[in-house]
Parts: sequence; structure tokens; C-alpha cells
Amino acid sequence: MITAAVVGAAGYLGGELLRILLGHPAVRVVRATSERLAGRRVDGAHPNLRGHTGLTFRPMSELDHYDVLFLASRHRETMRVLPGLLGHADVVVDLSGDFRLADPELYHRHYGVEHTAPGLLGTFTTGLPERYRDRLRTADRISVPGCMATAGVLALAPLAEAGLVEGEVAVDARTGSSGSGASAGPENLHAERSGAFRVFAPLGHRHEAEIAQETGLAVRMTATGVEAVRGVQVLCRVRLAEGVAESTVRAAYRDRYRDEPFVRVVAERRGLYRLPEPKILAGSNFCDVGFAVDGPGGEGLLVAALDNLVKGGAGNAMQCVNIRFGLPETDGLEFAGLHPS
Amino acid sequence: MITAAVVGAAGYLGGELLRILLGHPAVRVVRATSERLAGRRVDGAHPNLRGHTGLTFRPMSELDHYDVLFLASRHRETMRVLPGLLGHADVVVDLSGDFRLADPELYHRHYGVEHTAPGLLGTFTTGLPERYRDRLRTADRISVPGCMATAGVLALAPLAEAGLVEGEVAVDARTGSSGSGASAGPENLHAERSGAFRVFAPLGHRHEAEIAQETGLAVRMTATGVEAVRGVQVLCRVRLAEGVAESTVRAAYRDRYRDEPFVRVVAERRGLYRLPEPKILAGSNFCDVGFAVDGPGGEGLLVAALDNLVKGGAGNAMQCVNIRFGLPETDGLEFAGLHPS
Amino acid sequence: MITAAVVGAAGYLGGELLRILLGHPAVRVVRATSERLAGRRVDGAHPNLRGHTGLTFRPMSELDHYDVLFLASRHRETMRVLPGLLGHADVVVDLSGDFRLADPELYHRHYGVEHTAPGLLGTFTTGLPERYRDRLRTADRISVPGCMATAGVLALAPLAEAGLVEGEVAVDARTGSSGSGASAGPENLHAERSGAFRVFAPLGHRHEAEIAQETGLAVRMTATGVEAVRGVQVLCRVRLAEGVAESTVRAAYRDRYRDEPFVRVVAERRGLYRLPEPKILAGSNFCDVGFAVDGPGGEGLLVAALDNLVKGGAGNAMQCVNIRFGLPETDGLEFAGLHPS
Amino acid sequence: MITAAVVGAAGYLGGELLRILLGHPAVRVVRATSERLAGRRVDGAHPNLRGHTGLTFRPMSELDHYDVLFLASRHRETMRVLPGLLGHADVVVDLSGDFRLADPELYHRHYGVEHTAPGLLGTFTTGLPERYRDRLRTADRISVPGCMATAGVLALAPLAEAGLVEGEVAVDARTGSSGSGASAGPENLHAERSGAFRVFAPLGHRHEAEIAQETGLAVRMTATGVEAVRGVQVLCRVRLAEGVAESTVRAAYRDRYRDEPFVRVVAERRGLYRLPEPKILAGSNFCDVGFAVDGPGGEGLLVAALDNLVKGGAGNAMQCVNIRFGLPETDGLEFAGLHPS
Amino acid sequence: MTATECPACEASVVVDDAVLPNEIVECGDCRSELEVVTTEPVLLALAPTIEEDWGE
Amino acid sequence: MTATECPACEASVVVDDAVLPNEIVECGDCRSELEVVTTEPVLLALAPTIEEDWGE
Ligand SMILES: NC(=O)c1ccc[n+]([C@@H]2O[C@H](COP(=O)([O-])OP(=O)(O)OC[C@H]3O[C@@H](n4cnc5c(N)ncnc54)[C@H](OP(=O)(O)O)[C@@H]3O)[C@@H](O)[C@H]2O)c1
Ligand SMILES: NC(=O)c1ccc[n+]([C@@H]2O[C@H](COP(=O)([O-])OP(=O)(O)OC[C@H]3O[C@@H](n4cnc5c(N)ncnc54)[C@H](OP(=O)(O)O)[C@@H]3O)[C@@H](O)[C@H]2O)c1
Ligand SMILES: NC(=O)c1ccc[n+]([C@@H]2O[C@H](COP(=O)([O-])OP(=O)(O)OC[C@H]3O[C@@H](n4cnc5c(N)ncnc54)[C@H](OP(=O)(O)O)[C@@H]3O)[C@@H](O)[C@H]2O)c1
Ligand SMILES: NC(=O)c1ccc[n+]([C@@H]2O[C@H](COP(=O)([O-])OP(=O)(O)OC[C@H]3O[C@@H](n4cnc5c(N)ncnc54)[C@H](OP(=O)(O)O)[C@@H]3O)[C@@H](O)[C@H]2O)c1
Ligand SMILES: [Zn+2]
Ligand SMILES: [Zn+2]
Repeated sequence: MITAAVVGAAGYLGGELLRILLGHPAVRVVRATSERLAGRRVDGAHPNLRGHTGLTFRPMSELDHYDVLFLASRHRETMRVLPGLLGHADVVVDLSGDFRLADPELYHRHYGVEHTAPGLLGTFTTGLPERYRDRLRTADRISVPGCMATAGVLALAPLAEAGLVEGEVAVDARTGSSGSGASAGPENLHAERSGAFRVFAPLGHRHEAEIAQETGLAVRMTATGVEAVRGVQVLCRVRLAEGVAESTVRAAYRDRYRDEPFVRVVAERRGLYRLPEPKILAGSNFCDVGFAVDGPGGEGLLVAALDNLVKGGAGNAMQCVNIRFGLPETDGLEFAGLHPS
Repeated sequence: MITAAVVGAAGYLGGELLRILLGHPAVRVVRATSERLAGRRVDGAHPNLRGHTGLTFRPMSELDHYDVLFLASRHRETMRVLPGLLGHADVVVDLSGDFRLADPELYHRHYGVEHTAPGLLGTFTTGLPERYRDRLRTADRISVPGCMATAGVLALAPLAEAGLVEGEVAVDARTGSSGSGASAGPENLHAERSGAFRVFAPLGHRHEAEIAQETGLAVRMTATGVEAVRGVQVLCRVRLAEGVAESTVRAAYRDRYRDEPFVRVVAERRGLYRLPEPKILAGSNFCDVGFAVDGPGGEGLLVAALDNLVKGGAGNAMQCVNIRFGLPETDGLEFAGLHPS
Repeated sequence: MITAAVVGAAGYLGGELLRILLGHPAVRVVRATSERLAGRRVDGAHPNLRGHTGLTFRPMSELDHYDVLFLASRHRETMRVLPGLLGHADVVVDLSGDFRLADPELYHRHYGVEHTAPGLLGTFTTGLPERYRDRLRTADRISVPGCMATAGVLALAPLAEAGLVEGEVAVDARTGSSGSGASAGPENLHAERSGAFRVFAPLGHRHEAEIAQETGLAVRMTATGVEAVRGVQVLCRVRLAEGVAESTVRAAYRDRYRDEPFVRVVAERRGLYRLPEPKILAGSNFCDVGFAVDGPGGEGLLVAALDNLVKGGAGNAMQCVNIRFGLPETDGLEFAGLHPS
Repeated sequence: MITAAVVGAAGYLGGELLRILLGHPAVRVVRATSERLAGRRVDGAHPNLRGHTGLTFRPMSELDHYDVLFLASRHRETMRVLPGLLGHADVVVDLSGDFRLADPELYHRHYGVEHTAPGLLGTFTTGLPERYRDRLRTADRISVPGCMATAGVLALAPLAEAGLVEGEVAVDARTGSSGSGASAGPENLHAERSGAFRVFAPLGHRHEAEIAQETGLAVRMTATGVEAVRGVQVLCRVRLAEGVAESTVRAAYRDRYRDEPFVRVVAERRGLYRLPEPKILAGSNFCDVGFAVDGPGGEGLLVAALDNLVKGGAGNAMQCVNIRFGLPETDGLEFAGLHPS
Repeated sequence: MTATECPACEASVVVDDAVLPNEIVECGDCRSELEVVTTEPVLLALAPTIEEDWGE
Repeated sequence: MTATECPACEASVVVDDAVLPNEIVECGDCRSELEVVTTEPVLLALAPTIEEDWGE
């Protein structure tokens, strides 16, 4: 059995990691840290885990050595603790935003503070199997992309890589409330957040930089909080290159994702669920991608959806670790999602 | 114009009072207090009031003298400040729970602290027009009942007053998240509260005492937080007295509420909305009441619904003040509610 | 008193018209038609109107003559019945989509059928007070714009009219379920529609044509159904003209809407509700508009929100009729909206 | 591999059965019937199954022979088709209500029609492992209880079996919209059902009879539809027998369910999730049960929660089949549920 | 089983050999309803579909 | 590891041998916070808890 520990295990992403790890056939979670809840039972913070674990949270100071260590602590704080934790595991997987951007300048611009460990930035492999599967097989430091960034990259990659789009991309992201984590303030009070259409990032959302870094495209990104707990959907408005028709677009998606276990192409002409939406993805590791296009050389709308805590975080991290340890890529990630839900 | 001030105006009930007062043809709001937001614009805390008022919050220390002063501050705190504010208005209307129970012992039992102004308890008139309209015409101190208590009392009164029920009443209340106010903790975080069926008071909810006090019945009360922002619904399970049939029950409701401007009897045999529910009452001052009964002498289920911030608080207070100042009882309270919503 | 009749009164927009008209100080509703529900009480279909009206639905065949006749029947059907109803009222207000587009070709393209009364198209005045107040004072045939179109036009007008934007506009609209009306199919089943992020019009939504017609801009429009019953929000992505800075944009909005009773400019730097969202607008006739812009000559995101059944339909129609009959423009439309809600 | 077929596979319960069966290590689904959708892909009706199956629906007339046949067709219709299907499988599992009540009179009273196959009623074993595990090991005809009945029975069984309660039980059930199935009418239109507190069965809900049959108690049952897609919660108000204290109640629950893989006792003094609620159970096969009690001999409130489509239907059926075929009882049912959700 | 091309999206559609003219099959990629025009060789045409109306 | 009884619900609570007086442990059944009063033998007392206020 592979031994695993989770830092920041009291948060939403930490809880999701625990859920997935506890159901994994080849991994044993042996440590879950929380400073605030040290000494308390894990299933107090994560009531879905009742009956699945008797673990209690421990402080970070009590970490031993593990095969793999996941960090699900807050961005801006993670860069301070991660350097001191590298010795505690063979493989370190960071889910915060702190080691995603290769360029410390860009980090400063998007996170508003200086990076405190810029020297480590170049040492992480991006935890996106659909682009870096080979490198992940041997990576010892993995940085999992942001939830909206993952959706945006997976929507754009087939066309961007094949040179089928031109110019700037406008990304319109929508997200549920769990994306803000468990320690959120008054903006996440139920009476205020419920039924919201909150344009919290009208221009220049932070994941813009991640998507640009991965696709090579100029990206403008808007983000809105809507009524949902889990779920991210992105709409990418692109201009198709000269002569590119719908059949070319469809073929590009089909070919790019044919062998991917967790990307489905959804662009249907009938039925209620013609394009990707997160409603049917809660708990599942799928990222559904789809598209609609005008006539050749016209406009395209590319759509992706995922569960921010799964393919947008903990599930994606698990998939990377499965790859790294040579395990079946879908281990621990078999849940299909619910309909209706 | 009648001058009015609102203490605790930054809270949810305070905001609702301001909305109603600003639309009232015969009242002018001249003061809104908040300690925390003193100096800030009122429409910052209550964005629905943009374009309706230019008021800023002021601290309580700056209160002058008004025709009517509403207190919408927290229970347990209100009993400390209210005595010092009595001189600031001809009529004082308290919406907190602090002056509802006549008996300080009962207060202690239900609020967990000693009452700090027990001598004032007997000086308040209960702000329930359907029971105390006459007294309210001359009352200078009014204590508005709790939202679930109002619903429970209005559901039970027609049968209790006519002696048509027997034994103990089991009240099952369901409430939206605004009932906890704007300053709530982690239990009101959107991701935790959304979609909840939270039995937060399995036995012995605090409004039990108010309902018992008003109806003379033995009351057992359970309360559950469900997915809604506004809205309270209560189900009262009663045993009908010997020989009481549905027609008697219906007649009792009809007669009791025939002339009430804000109570509607809803017990229909067709349609989607056969019994009262808060979905169509948001923003309106109606309390809808209805019933279903078994054969004579059998069981009865009495149902009431209202908007906790309106008939369950600010609207009811307004109705009392209209009565007190000899104004048309529906002034400021004309909004019909929305369908669908 | 002005006499009014509503055709299609059993639908959602019809119900909303009735609610507003019943609360109007200078109008008396004397007729509400429904074919399906002829003979049934109006408050059976619209339970919020219990206690406000004793009207029953009548078939269209029983229409007399009224000062004003509102049509809230289905698009594609309205063009068939409207010609025969023109004689029944001095002023006819159509809320369907059938008389909005001046060009029958465009109608065919967007509604998929030939227009059956093309000769009447040119005879309607667009029911948008913010653009046609003067013409509306004497208009006898008024066609109220679509809900998303109204939002889009009000968001864009200040910049479009002043020539501050360039090139194509990308409009991203989000809408609640009441926008589909009361007679919808399986796509509106609660279990399917709840929590949806349904991109039902990825490219080329029908209101594109209305917005283009009103603003003179090239418009591309996407529409998504999200979790809400009422409410529309549009995000318009524009390119600002050379040298146009935020201060110019803000001034343009301020000046354009300074005297408008139902448009508020909302673009704040603090607080939870910085940009327009429909959450606080249910039942109110406001359209809130706001913006965020990049540096001079950069990108702009223009946002508008409204209640699709009020400013997006019945309320807007009422405002037009108030203008037409020389009544105070806010009569019947005073409801401020709720917070929280 | 065990071969399985699902009749009524286009419905909500049918879809849930398919999801569970497709993830089961020892079962192969070889047939899914639908009359309405014969010829269409299964993942068109159940979009969560995209990528999990290429099956198409077939009509019932094309059924072969299987190890196990599940019926998830409508009640009142199932009793007509089931007799003709008994020959198509070694084990038949019915999820409709048609073979749950032993007494055809009772069926008539609760379903409003004569039973058409009364002779078969006595041949079914009740599909509740917590009560009939031993019989299920050899049962060839299994009738799975109703979703609210399962919750009610599991809440009451520990006290009822031990004689710790007295007199009549009042059951208050709350349910999400998926409980009405995929073919529901206008009452399930999103705009009408959303945010509802719909007391659709004020007295005498049909599952009353099932609970009474299983517990031997006199049961009165009320049911309310609340805002949720999945999820059932029941509150059972009981009178404790003389001298029964909280510790006795807790011990009774603990002992009764100690070895049950899918029942958890949840009655906590701290935290947000102190009593059972369905919010964290979507997709999982758990039924959580809990309680709150007054002093000895006082009142008790017993609470149970489950996902109506899983432990309330398809998951429970799977658990029974696992038992019947000697498979690990948790096979196919490992999903832990999500938090937050 | 015969593989042919979806006229809507060019995906490969596998059709049962027993298929009859006028029967409706479904494309697994774009979910178009396809009408079998001829069977030897199998030729598919897009069947007409009704647009859903999301109203306003 | 020592097993002792929860003073709130009588469930068995397993306490680490290294536990110190005044430390807080949690009952797995009822989730009461329990304060360690003495360690030899281990004696637990109910720690005071604050009620959540669901307001109205
Ligand atoms: N949420 C998402 O969808 C998502 C997706 C991808 C990436 N991420 C990233 O992953 C990281 C963790 O995200 P998250 O959403 O899991 O954050 P979170 O729920 O806020 O948890 C982060 C940390 O905050 C502390 N915390 C949790 N609940 C708290 C509470 N109620 N009060 C005070 N502190 C509390 C915990 O640390 P202690 O217990 O040690 O104090 C926890 O480890 C962030 O860097 C985020 O950017 C999030
Ligand atoms: N909510 C209901 O449905 C309802 C119904 C009937 C009666 N009541 C009773 O009415 C009273 C007020 O209820 P409420 O629901 O309006 O309470 P609330 O929203 O919590 O407001 C109460 C006070 O808390 C302060 N406050 C508001 N928001 C805050 C924040 N975000 N952070 C910190 N402090 C904040 C304000 O005082 P400062 O600004 O001065 O600090 C405010 O006056 C209570 O006694 C309640 O029991 C409530
Ligand atoms: N909903 C909006 O947000 C909105 C906004 C602006 C404009 N509009 C436009 O206004 C018009 C009316 O819209 P709407 O949303 O009010 O439509 P609706 O609710 O579907 O009502 C339209 C008509 O359908 C019939 N109807 C209503 N409920 C029905 C049911 N359950 N079953 C069968 N028929 C039923 C009624 O006619 P009978 O009773 O005579 O059969 C009714 O007049 C449309 O042209 C729409 O495009 C709608
Ligand atoms: N829903 C629950 O929570 C639940 C729980 C326990 C037991 N049950 C019981 O299980 C049985 C099935 O329940 P269910 O909720 O799955 O029912 P459902 O979704 O209504 O499906 C029942 C049948 O109705 C047909 N159908 C499905 N969707 C339809 C549509 N849109 N239009 C027309 N027909 C459609 C299908 O048969 P064809 O495709 O062959 O026409 C399907 O097999 C019932 O007897 C119910 O009492 C339900
Ligand atoms: Zn195709
Ligand atoms: Zn305990």
C-alpha cells in the first residue's frame, strides 16, 4: 500500500482528497493535518466520512514520512510551508495556486504578494494528465491547476494545439460556492450567496494566466458565482481560423480525447443535456467538453464543465498520483456522477 | 408625517423595516442606527434600497426623539439597551425576543440568561393585531412575537379559542436562512446551509413558550432549517375534540379571520397550492392558514406560512404601528407577493 | 379609472400583469382571458392574488372594449390573434415577440415561421421608455421588447449612443426558469432544470436581433439557463473606442440615466453587490446597469440585471401605459425588491 | 458474471439501477427496457452514463432470460406486467409499490384501484436487509419498500422491536422532487416546485401502511415536498415507554445497527450535522438514523435520512441482490456521499 | 453491422444489418436522429427535429 | 489505550495512555467534548459547550 498524508485536511479540498483516498484500493491515508482542529475527529468536519475513518486531525508539526503528501492549504500560505515539507514525502502534490505559474512576476501580479519560494517554481510538473501524462510518470513535485483553469485548458487545447483558433479568447466562467473554501466570509453567507449571479471578477480573473500559459493564447477571463455548491462551467468564445468548419472542430475534439479516461466530448443535437454542465458531474472526475460553431471561419463557443473539488482539484491530483505510481489511472475515481441531481 | 427611527438597522429585520417605512405614505424614517456600520450608507448594507434613500447609519448614541422607535437588535442584547431608549420615542416597538414572555423564569429557561429588566416585562403589549387590535390602539410599548410563534398562534387560534382541540399540540416548524440574521456563523455558510434539512431544535424550540402563552395549549415544538432564504411554515398536529368535523373547522377559520386584512384561509381541494406555503409570500405581509382533518373527532393538521421578515417581524410591526396611529392598517404593506418565485 | 384587459392572463406574464394592475391606483382590470381555464378563478392559477381579486378567466371571444388591452399570449400565436383584437381597445400593448422586429425576414429567421401580419409590423412603437418615452406618449400600439433584449439594450445604450464602443459585442445572457413560461415541457421539470447551467442558445440567440436593431451594433449572443425562477443578467463584452477611460464610461452611464426612474447605475468598489444581479430585483421594475473597464481603449464588461417578468415584461408594459395615459410613471411599480431574498 | 435486466430503465429509479449495476464488479447489465424510448441510447436519457455504456433501450417484448430482473416501472402498471415476466429471470426484484403490502384491501385503500394479481402478494420477501437478511439469502421474489417507508422503519425499528415506545407515532416526511419520477406533471415544473414547502399529503400518506406493517405501531404520516432533487428525511414523534432514558435509546440504536454496513447512528452534541439529513447522502446507500429525547418517559424525536433513489430504491435493491447471490453486501455501493454538496 | 458516416457530424455510425428503410437510428457523437434512406448500401439522412423553445 | 465511559451517553471512549489532565477528548458516539479530570484512572467530565443560535 502507498502511504499518503494530507495537509490542510480540514478544508473542502482536503475533505475531498480524504474521501477519494479512503476509497482507493492501493493507498492508505495515515495522516490528516489541521492546525485549527488538531485532536478532533476527521468525520466531525467531513460528516460524509462517518463510518469510513476513525482518523483525528493532527498538526503539521507531527508529520512523518509518506510515499505521497498532498497539500490542500490556502494559497499564499502554502508557499511558506511547502519548502519545509519536501523532506516528508517522496512525492509532493500541491493543490493551492502557489506553484502553478512558472514566472514569479506573474504570481505577484495575480496573487498580490511576492512569492517566497521562487526558486522552487521551476521544479513542479503541471498536474494535468491530458497534457503531461508522460512527465507525470516520474514527477516528484506536482502542481495541480486551478479548477477553472483546468476546464478552460481542456476546452481550448484541441483547437489551440491544432492551430484552429485565432486571436484572443474570451472566457466566461461560472462557479459554485465551494470554490471559495470552508473559511469564507460574509459573501458566502447563505442568505447573500443563495441565488446569486455574482460577477466577482469582471475582468482579469487570476486563472487567465494559467490558461494562457498552457494554451499559448491571449485570454480574457470573467468569473461569476451562481447558485450551486459544486461545479464550474466555462464558456470560451473564439474565432475559428479561416476555413475551419464544424466537422473539423468535432474531429479535433474526438481525436484529442479519444483515449482520455476522464474527458468526454459532449456536443449533441438533441436531448436536455446537449453541452457540458456540472449538474451531472458532482463527485465525478469527468471534465466534459463541447462546442458550437458558426459557419466556416466563424465564431466558436467552446464549453467545459467539471466538479471543482474533483477534476478541478482532488480527483485530478489523484489521477496524477495514479500515473506517478503506475496504478490504473481510474483507481479511486470510478464514481459516475448522478442524474438527476 | 410620523417620524420613525430604527435601532439595529443593519440587520435583516432592520433592513426590512426600512424598506417598508420608506414606502409608507404617512411615515418618514429619520434615523437608522448601527454601531458596526456607523457612517456608512444604508444602501450599502441593503442594496435593494438603492435609489430609495440617502440615509447613513448612525450610532445609537445619536438618537433624538421620534414618534416611533423600532428595535431590531439582537435578543439578549436588546434588554440591556431598551430601558435607556424608552425616553426617545412616544411609541417603542421591540422586535427582539426580549420582551415577549411575561415570566422572567421562562425567559431564563429559553434564552439561557437572566433577564436584566424584568420589571419592564409586564409593560409590553403583544404585537399581534389578530388578537390584540384593541389594546394596540393605545399601546406605547409593543413587543412583536417571533416569526414561528406568529405562524403557530395564527394556525391554532381559531380552534383553540373555540375549544375545538384537545390535549397537546405538536408543532413542526420549517424555516429559511434569513431567520438566523446577518451575523451568523459557519452553520450559515452557503455550502453548508444550502439544501439542508437541519433539525436544529429537535425538541423544545424557544417559540414553544410563546405559542403556549397565547393559545393556552400544551405545545411541543420542533424546528428544521430547509433550503430557502425567506419563509416559515408550521405544521400543527392536533386532536380534534369529540364530534368536531371538517365543516366546523372550516367555519371556525372563516369566521375568525373574515375581517383580517392579512390572514387568508387556504385549504383547497384542487390546484398546486392547496395549503399555505411561504414560496408565494416573500415580501408580503400575509399569513396564510389552512387545515386538513380526519373524520370527526380525529386528527387535524393545521398549517400556517409567512415571510419571517414581514408578517414574522417588520411587516407585523408596521401593522401594529398603523393601528396605534390610526392609519389604514394596510399602509406600506400592499405588496401581494410573487408567483412564480 | 382606466379600464384594462389582459389576453393570455393564465400565463406567467399574464399573472404578473394582473398583480401590477390590481395594485395600480388608476387602473381597473375588468377582463382576464384564458382559453384553457375559462370559467376558473384567476387566483387558482395565480395563488398570490388570493384576496386581491374575485375575477374568473373568460375566453377571448368575450372581449368587449377597453382603454388598454395587454397581450401576454405565446409568440407565433399572438400574430394570428392580435389583428382581430385591435378594435377592442384604444391602446394595445403586445408582450409577445411577434411585433418587435420591423423586418419580417428577420422574424422568419429567428422564429422559424413566416409572419402572418407583416403589414402591422411597422405600426408598433417599441415599449422601451428609456429610448422612446416621447413617442410612447401618443402610441396606440406598443410592442414591449424581450427580457434579455431590454437588459442588453439598457447596458449598451449609453456607450453605443455616445460612440464609445467599437466592433462586435458579445452578449452572454443568463436566465431563470420563469422565462420559459408556464406551459413548458420536460426541460423545465424541476429535477432536470434545478441546478442547471444549460447553454440552450450557444450562438445566435433570438434577442440578438432586437439588441442589434436598437443599438446599431453587431451583436453575438449566448444564453444559459441557471438556477433561479426569476431573473435575467446579461454580460456584454465590448471594445472601448480609442482613449475611452473608466471616468468617461461612468459619466456616460450617469448622464444617460440620471432622470430615469427605473434604471440604477451599479458599479461599486466595495460591498457584496458591486455589479447588477437579479437576486435583489425580484418583483421590482428596476433594471440595474453597471460596468468594469480595463485601461483606456481596452476591454469593457457591461452588466445589466432585471426581473424578466417585471422590467423584462409586465412592469415595463405598465410603465409604457403610465406614460401613454399621462400617469405618474412609477404608479403600480413602487415595490423596491427584497434583501435578502 | 451475473446477468441483469432492468424494466422501466428510462425512469429515475431505472437510471439509478443502471448506474449502480454498471459499476458493479460481479454483474453485467445486458438489457434495459423502455417502451417510449425503444431504440434510443440509454445515455441519452441518463447523461451521467455517457462513457459507461453503449446500450440502447429495448421494448419489454424483447426480454430474454436473466439471473436477475429489476422492475422499476410505475406502480399500478407493474402489477399488470410483472406476472408475465416472472419466467424471464431466476430472481425478480420489484421496486414499484405494487407488491409491498401483503393485504390487497390495504392496497386498494392506498392506491385507489383493485390489485390485479392478489395471489402473488404473499410470494414476495420484503427487500429490507436490516430486517430480512436471512430470508433474502434465498428469496426469488423481492419487493423493495418505499423510500419514506424505509426511512421510517429504520428510524423506528430499534425502539419498536425493544418495546421502548408507546401509542401512536406521528411521522413527518420531507422529500425532494425526484421522488415523483421523470414523468411528473405541472406540479413538478421548476418554477412551481422550486422553493416549495408543499404539504402534498397532510394526513394519511400511503407509506403509513408500510411502516405500520413493519413496525406494528399505529402510524400517522404527513409528507411535504421541499427544495431538493434527491433526499428524504423523516421525523418520527413518539412517546417513550415508562422509565426509558436517553442512554437506553442510544444503546438500542447502537446495538441494533452495530453490524449494519449501511445504517449509521447520528445523534451528536456538537457540529453542524448533529442529526441525519439527506444533504450529505446523495448517491450513497446510507440511511442515517438519530434521535433526541426528553427526560425518561418523555417524548422522543427519531430522525432518518436517505437518498430516495439509492437506499430508498435502487441501492437497497442492489444490496438485497448482493445478499441473494452471496456477494459482498457493499459491492457496487461504495460511494461515500459528498460534503459539501 | 455496417459502419457509415453521420450526415450531420461525419462521425462513424454503426448500423445493425437488419435495419429497415425509414427506421430511425441515432448518431452516438452528435445524437442526431438519422433516417435510413436505403439499406444496400446503408444511406442515412438527417431526420427533422423540433427545436425546444426556451421562450424569452 | 484505556477504555472509559462517556459521561454524556455512556458509550465507550478510548483514551490514549499519554493523555494529560485538562486535555479535551471527543466521544465518537455523541461527539461531546470531554475534559480529562484525572488520568489514573482516566476520568472524563463533560466540557461546557456553546449553543448555536438559529435566531428566530
Ligand atoms: N475549493 C476549490 O474548489 C479549489 C479547487 C482547486 C484548488 N483550490 C485551492 O486549494 C486550496 C484549499 O482550498 P479549499 O477550498 O479547500 O480551502 P478551505 O476550505 O478554505 O481550507 C483551507 C484551509 O483553511 C482552514 N480552514 C478550513 N475551514 C476553516 C474554517 N471554517 N475556519 C477557519 N479556517 C478554516 C484549514 O486549515 P487549518 O485547519 O489547518 O486551519 C484548511 O486547510 C486553496 O489554495 C485553493 O486555492 C481550491
Ligand atoms: N430574522 C428574523 O426572521 C427575525 C424575525 C423576528 C424577530 N427577529 C429578532 O429580531 C432581532 C434582529 O434579528 P435579525 O435577523 O435582523 O438579526 P441580525 O441580522 O443578526 O442583526 C442584528 C444586529 O446584528 C448586527 N449585525 C448585522 N449584521 C452583522 C454582521 N454581518 N456582522 C456583525 N454584526 C452584524 C447589527 O448591529 P450593529 O450594526 O449595531 O452592530 C444588527 O442590528 C433578533 O432579536 C431576532 O431574534 C428576527
Ligand atoms: N416569461 C417571460 O419572462 C417573458 C418575458 C417577456 C415576454 N414574454 C413573452 O410573453 C408571452 C407570454 O409568456 P409567458 O411566459 O407568460 O408564457 P406562458 O406562461 O407559457 O403563457 C402563455 C399562454 O400559454 C397558455 N398556458 C399557460 N399555462 C399553461 C399550461 N400550464 N398549460 C397549457 N397552456 C398554458 C395560456 O393561454 P390559455 O390559457 O389561453 O391557453 C397563456 O396565455 C410569450 O410570447 C413570451 O415570449 C415572456
Ligand atoms: N422516484 C423514487 O424516489 C422512487 C423510490 C422508490 C420507489 N419508486 C417507485 O419506483 C417506480 C418507478 O419510479 P420512478 O421515479 O423511476 O418513475 P418514473 O421516472 O416516472 O419512471 C417510470 C416509467 O415512466 C416512464 N417514463 C419515464 N420518463 C418519462 C417521461 N418523461 N414521459 C413519459 N414516461 C416516462 C418510463 O417507462 P417507459 O419508458 O417504458 O414508457 C419509466 O419506466 C414507481 O413505481 C415508484 O413508485 C420510486
Ligand atoms: Zn453525428
Ligand atoms: Zn458520548
